[in-house]
Amino acid sequence: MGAQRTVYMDHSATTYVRKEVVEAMAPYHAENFGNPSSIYRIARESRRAIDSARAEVAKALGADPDEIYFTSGGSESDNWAIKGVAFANRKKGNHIITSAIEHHAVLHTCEYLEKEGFTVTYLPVDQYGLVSPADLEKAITDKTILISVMYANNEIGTIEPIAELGAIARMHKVPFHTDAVQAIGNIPIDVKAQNIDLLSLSAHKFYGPKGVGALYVRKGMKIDNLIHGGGQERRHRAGTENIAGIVGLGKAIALATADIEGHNRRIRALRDRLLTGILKTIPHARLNGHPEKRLPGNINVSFEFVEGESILLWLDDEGICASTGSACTSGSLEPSHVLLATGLPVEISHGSLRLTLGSVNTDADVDFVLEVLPKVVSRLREMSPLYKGGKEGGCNVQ
Amino acid sequence: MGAQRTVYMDHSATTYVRKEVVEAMAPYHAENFGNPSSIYRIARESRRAIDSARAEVAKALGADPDEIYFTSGGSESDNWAIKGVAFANRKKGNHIITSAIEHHAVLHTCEYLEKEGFTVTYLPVDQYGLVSPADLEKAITDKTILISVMYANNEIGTIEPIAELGAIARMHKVPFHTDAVQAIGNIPIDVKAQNIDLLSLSAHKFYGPKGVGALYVRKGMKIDNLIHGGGQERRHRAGTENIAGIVGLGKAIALATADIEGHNRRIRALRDRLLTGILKTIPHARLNGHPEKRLPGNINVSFEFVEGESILLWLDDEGICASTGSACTSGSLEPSHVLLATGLPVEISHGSLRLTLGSVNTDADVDFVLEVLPKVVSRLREMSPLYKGGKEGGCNVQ
Amino acid sequence: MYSEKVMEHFRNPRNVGEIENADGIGEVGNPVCGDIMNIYLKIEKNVITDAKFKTFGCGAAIASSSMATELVKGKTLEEAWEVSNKAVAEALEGLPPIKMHCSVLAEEGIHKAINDYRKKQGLEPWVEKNPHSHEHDEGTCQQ
Amino acid sequence: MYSEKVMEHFRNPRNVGEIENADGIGEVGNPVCGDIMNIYLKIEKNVITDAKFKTFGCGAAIASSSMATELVKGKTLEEAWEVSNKAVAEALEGLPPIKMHCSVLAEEGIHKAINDYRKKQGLEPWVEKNPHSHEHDEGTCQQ
Ligand SMILES: Cc1ncc(COP(=O)(O)O)c(C=O)c1O
Ligand SMILES: Cc1ncc(COP(=O)(O)O)c(C=O)c1O
Repeated sequence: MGAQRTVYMDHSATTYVRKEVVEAMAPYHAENFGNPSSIYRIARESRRAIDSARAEVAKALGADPDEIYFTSGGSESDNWAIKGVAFANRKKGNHIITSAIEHHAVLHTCEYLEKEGFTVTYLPVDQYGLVSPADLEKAITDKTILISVMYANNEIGTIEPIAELGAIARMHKVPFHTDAVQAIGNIPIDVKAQNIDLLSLSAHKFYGPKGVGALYVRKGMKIDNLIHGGGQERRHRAGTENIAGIVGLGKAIALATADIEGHNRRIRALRDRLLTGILKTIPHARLNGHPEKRLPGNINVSFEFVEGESILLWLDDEGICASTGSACTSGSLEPSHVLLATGLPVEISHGSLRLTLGSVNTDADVDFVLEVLPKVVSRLREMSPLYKGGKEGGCNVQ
Repeated sequence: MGAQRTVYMDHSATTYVRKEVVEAMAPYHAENFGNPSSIYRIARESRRAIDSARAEVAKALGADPDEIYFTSGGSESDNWAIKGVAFANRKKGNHIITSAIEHHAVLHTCEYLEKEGFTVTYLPVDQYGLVSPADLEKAITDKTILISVMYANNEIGTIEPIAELGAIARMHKVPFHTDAVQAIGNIPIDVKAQNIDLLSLSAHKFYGPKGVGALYVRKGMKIDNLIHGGGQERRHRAGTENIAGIVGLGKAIALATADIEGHNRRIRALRDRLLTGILKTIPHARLNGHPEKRLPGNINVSFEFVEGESILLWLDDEGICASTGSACTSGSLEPSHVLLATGLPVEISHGSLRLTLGSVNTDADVDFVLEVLPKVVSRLREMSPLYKGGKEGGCNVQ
Repeated sequence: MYSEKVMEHFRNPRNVGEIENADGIGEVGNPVCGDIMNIYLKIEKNVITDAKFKTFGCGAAIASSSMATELVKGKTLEEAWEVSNKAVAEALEGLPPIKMHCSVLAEEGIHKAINDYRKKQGLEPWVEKNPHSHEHDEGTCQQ
Repeated sequence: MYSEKVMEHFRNPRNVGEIENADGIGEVGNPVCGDIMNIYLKIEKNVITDAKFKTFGCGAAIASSSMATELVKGKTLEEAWEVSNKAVAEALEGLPPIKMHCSVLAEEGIHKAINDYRKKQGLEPWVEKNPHSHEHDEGTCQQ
């Protein structure tokens, strides 16, 4: 078949590295490659580059540079925040609160801790994917040592009431972590104003390189190391620094947070036109997530009577890159835990499609998807035993 | 001052990324950036790139591709191997054996496990830094669940008798890990023939990028995950893959292992001339590590009556990049645990210098160091209260 | 992830549709698990003269339905019964391990349609020789 | 990591050497810790007319010795006693936190040399006002 064009609408899975970032990284491969722990000139240059990237990250979050630790990405940051705080505070208590719709980097870490003797409360969400501050407040006990609620959901795009949740956590003096991997560059963040104690981010979600991220840790937090060894990152994260990656992260976050509103306005306009078009031309389609409190580029729709992977394969044939469920679990048969948590019936959740728009997308892209997608869905419905011209629901067959 | 030239002799701290590797990585920043967990064309291209890098690593080690897991570097690999095996086998026993001269990524991980209830035996080394197989055999108990001995030491370059140690571990059915971060590209490795169950490596030590490494885990090993989350790396290491880094690692290991003997011959010739020159022109200098069983590029010498950092600063002024102790601990005041373990007196270990030669070095570099270094040492000795024209040792002052 | 053959059958599935007054119908799968196959057979003198399907499912499920219906057309019921999930997967030039259950579903659909026919004829249904782990029963979708 | 001033004093240390028949000598530090400073003072009419040093140690140790000897030259003993480690570090335009102990060593060396002189004169040694944590005693090198 071979697609004539490529329409990339999977920016929540990962982004390309933008030109300015590739250029900023370039000198750190073959030239300024010195190990920043060393004493000589090229090593001091590496140290300076890392310091200035750290300052950029701090500025983007409203944090102090010495509250920023570089990691290998969002997953490591999540693991470190959760295991680090849990193990360091084990004497105080063994109770952790999180939500049912976290990324697996949080959920599977919590499940691991359950095996290690911790108790975890998974807060429910409403039909839009929102965690309720009242639920959080009720869940806190005197054994609670950590609260972790994501800033914005990677599948349905719902933005959580982080400042409110943070205020409750602070009031109860419980450390509050947020996985902001999907939020950076889309939402202005101020860790101090929002009472955030720990925050995870990953460069490849905002036009930076893969394999590098950061964890913000408010001064005074008690947290164990996850990766022990050399004295890097002020003795809190061992390993020779990924200088090129860190420089790329610094540049990318500076660019991504320079004009969040302008960026959002453009993306949101495209997104809204695409969404309206889909819901208008394709029957039995519904939007997942919150109608307003959602990431500007995120669309998550369910099409009854068809299965998501088949949609993706057809879209791929036309050059459209999209995903179903979360990128990490596609290829698995399990329906999305996020959609299920919002109360969507299992059988409908199998037919969900996520389109996440970003910098590269244009009006022409939107037109193209609106041309292709309805055909794909109706073609698949024609061969679906659940579809009887739309008169019968898919849920009660058999 | 401003150096006219740069002579980089700190290849054990890190290497520049070689041209072919930078080029191999280039398409994976802005073009082939797809998340390999996704289904569409550019994502499948990422998947293919990772598969072929994995095959290169496997080939370099004599392993199967599905025994190779990509990580963020040597420190993560060491942490994962040691904690992962320890926690997964806790029911069998709580005893770990390692050596006194491991990298901090191993030592500090072991110390952390001691706090978690494990018992660790730190095998001593002889004056050359060699671990004795007989000592290992004696240390094994029916509670021993892991043996970890490094392949080659990062400070003094000593190469351990890995095949023998591995055979003993296998005989006692204890998993055997080796930190081969300094060995790859310098020593031909065959994990099957050498009875290695787990092996850590890091790309930036063999002309690959920083922030990416691998752990080899023999099929059938029981090991917990270190970073939980998405299903990447066959569910054993979560996190969106650092594709550019992984491609760079694959290319770098293929190049580094293509002609180990040829590479070594050249480096060793330079190294030997430099070493002979140093020992001939500078009195009160001694070689640390083993005279023959050492990494081809490694020189570690102690100069009595002077302190290492001062030497480094002067060398830096002349454009010579070198280190003292290990790169990770320079800047700290603690004398090298490796040198102390070989029985070197503390006061002499403060005056040690590591020069590690690599691809970039030339005969002219050797000449230059031989011109500069004796002057630096004698200048520092002139202001040292310990130096009385060399008639008195530094150890018994006060 | 899929072979060219799978993609070819996914893009151009053979035998899509229903057969009116089919002689045997097999409905397998479960919407909760994300795949349902309905197999329709036309049978004349113990030979499958036509086969059609309707499938809700992933690429592998659609390709497996397409291939399975192709494979049984023209075969006697005894021959068709022997068309295993392996045969379907092989004809598709392989399926990813995680997708092998789709070929199992296709085999089960054919078997169910044949037994539906036999029952309508007043014959004993044949018994599965190698019963699969029936991962699609009872709404559990374990692999 | 070091300021330009530190590097300048490291590269061109002032007052290197010993003073024959020095009036006061202060030997501080410990080779086990990686730094030893010997301070030599020439004292005339309660004024330090010359100061020299010999140091085994890192860049900061050498620069601190150089700066400290510079600072006390020409001062009365009372004034010289007041030259604190902070003053040395400030004159060097700062030291990395991990290297502050080098300036402490320099202060201690001066104090010890002054008291050596006082003892030789039959005077009471002065008492340290702000005793430092004496990290260099007894072979422990804790920061
Ligand atoms: C022997 C040894 N092990 C582990 C490491 C850690 O590797 P990395 O810095 O890539 O995490 C190093 C180098 O720093 C090393 O030399
Ligand atoms: C919300 C969220 N958290 C964590 C992660 C993990 O980040 P990474 O893949 O960089 O490890 C992701 C993306 O994969 C994400 O979307």
